[in-house]
Amino acid sequence: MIKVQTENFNQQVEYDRLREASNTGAVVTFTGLVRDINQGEQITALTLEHYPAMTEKALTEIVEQAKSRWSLIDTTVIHRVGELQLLDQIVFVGVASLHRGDAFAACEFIMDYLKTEAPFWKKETNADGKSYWVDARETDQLALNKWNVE
Amino acid sequence: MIKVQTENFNQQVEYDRLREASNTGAVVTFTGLVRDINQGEQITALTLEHYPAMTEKALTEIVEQAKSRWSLIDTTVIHRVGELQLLDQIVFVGVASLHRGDAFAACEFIMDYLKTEAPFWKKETNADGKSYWVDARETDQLALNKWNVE
Amino acid sequence: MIKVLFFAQLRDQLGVSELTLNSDQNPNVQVLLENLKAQNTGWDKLLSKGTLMVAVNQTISNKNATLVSGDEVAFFPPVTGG
Amino acid sequence: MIKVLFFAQLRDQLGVSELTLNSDQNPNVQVLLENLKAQNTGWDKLLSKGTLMVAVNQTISNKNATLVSGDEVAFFPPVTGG
Repeated sequence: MIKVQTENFNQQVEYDRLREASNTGAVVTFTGLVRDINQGEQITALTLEHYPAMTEKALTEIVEQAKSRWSLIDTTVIHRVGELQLLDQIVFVGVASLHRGDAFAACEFIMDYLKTEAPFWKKETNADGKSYWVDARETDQLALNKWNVE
Repeated sequence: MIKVQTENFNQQVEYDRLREASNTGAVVTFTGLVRDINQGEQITALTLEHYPAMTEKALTEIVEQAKSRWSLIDTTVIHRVGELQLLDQIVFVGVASLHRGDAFAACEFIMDYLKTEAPFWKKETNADGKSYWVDARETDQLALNKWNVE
Repeated sequence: MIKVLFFAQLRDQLGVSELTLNSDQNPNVQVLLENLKAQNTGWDKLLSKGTLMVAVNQTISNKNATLVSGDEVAFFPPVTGG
Repeated sequence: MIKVLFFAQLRDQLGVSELTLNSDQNPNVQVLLENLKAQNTGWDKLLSKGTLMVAVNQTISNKNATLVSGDEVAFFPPVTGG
């Protein structure tokens, strides 16, 4: 399941959906949250812009890549857009599999790709009320190296 | 937090505890479940035996190792013992961190170590009512190799 | 016609979110970029960044991608979601 | 005195879950194992498996570990939790 939405999401609901299949032995979830401090700035709010026609398509392609690499029973990706507050949930990636190795790898792979290929952009507001676009982190680009893709 | 218990646990409660800190940017959770089929057998029930004096000590040591390797804000390990049914939750590992890389690595590391060093043993009952101890999987031993320890 | 979109700080800096170009004069992404730089004062630097990303018809692409009428080309800075 | 514990299928196969040994005659895990095998018919094969795990005072250890009175030594098959 892939969703791009302004609404919040519920960890229990998403987890329960992922553990439904009777052959599921492992569920790995990742949740990204709005931190109070980012790149040295005290944050008060966050706005997520996206490229609406492309986001679901990009996420679908990333999930398909994960499915072709690992044996997965179910996957969920939810990414929020719009105005978010401190400590709000931003993104959820959940993977169900027979074995934990596949679930861990696929969940991290999806996040690493999402971070570099899915068209979302963060704009932060700091404690002084100043808004600015968040810089891409070089480490996000480097994180891709472990998956051996061009 | 480390707990060894017969009672079930709640994903939302554990997740909410892990996301409390205002500098938490990433939460990764792993949950292990009783599958319907294991090693070719149709399972109807599972009993988890443990070495009571050692289990919490072993889990604490594994978590300390993870904390010494990665920058972690909070960790939770819950392992159930006793009689479990099909689709029941067996184990929960949750890690909160500033960044996702640390959270993913630490969560998988804890599971890989738990699988080979924490004194729990599974006894399965199959569809014919026969009970037998589960064999250790060689792949669990191999999974340790990626962490470069002796 | 080719629809061109800009997102995030790139859109803010260019001051434009969307424009339409003739497909005959823009056979690929590289030429389209050169045309945009030539026709708009101040765009050269913004559209020459090595980190500039491009998507053709909502799929990550590159400057060699050929274009035909009806295509949608989007330019944006490195993504920062997740 | 040294307390010796057995778990899971090993305990089922030996038919004993716990016993107490003299610390003077069991200065380390290796000697303790040899004594157990010598003193109990049928234990040799079960306690000679390469996969046998040992914990001394609730910490994973090995056959070279020295023992003193009051120590708790546990033998068990490969763990299968998680």
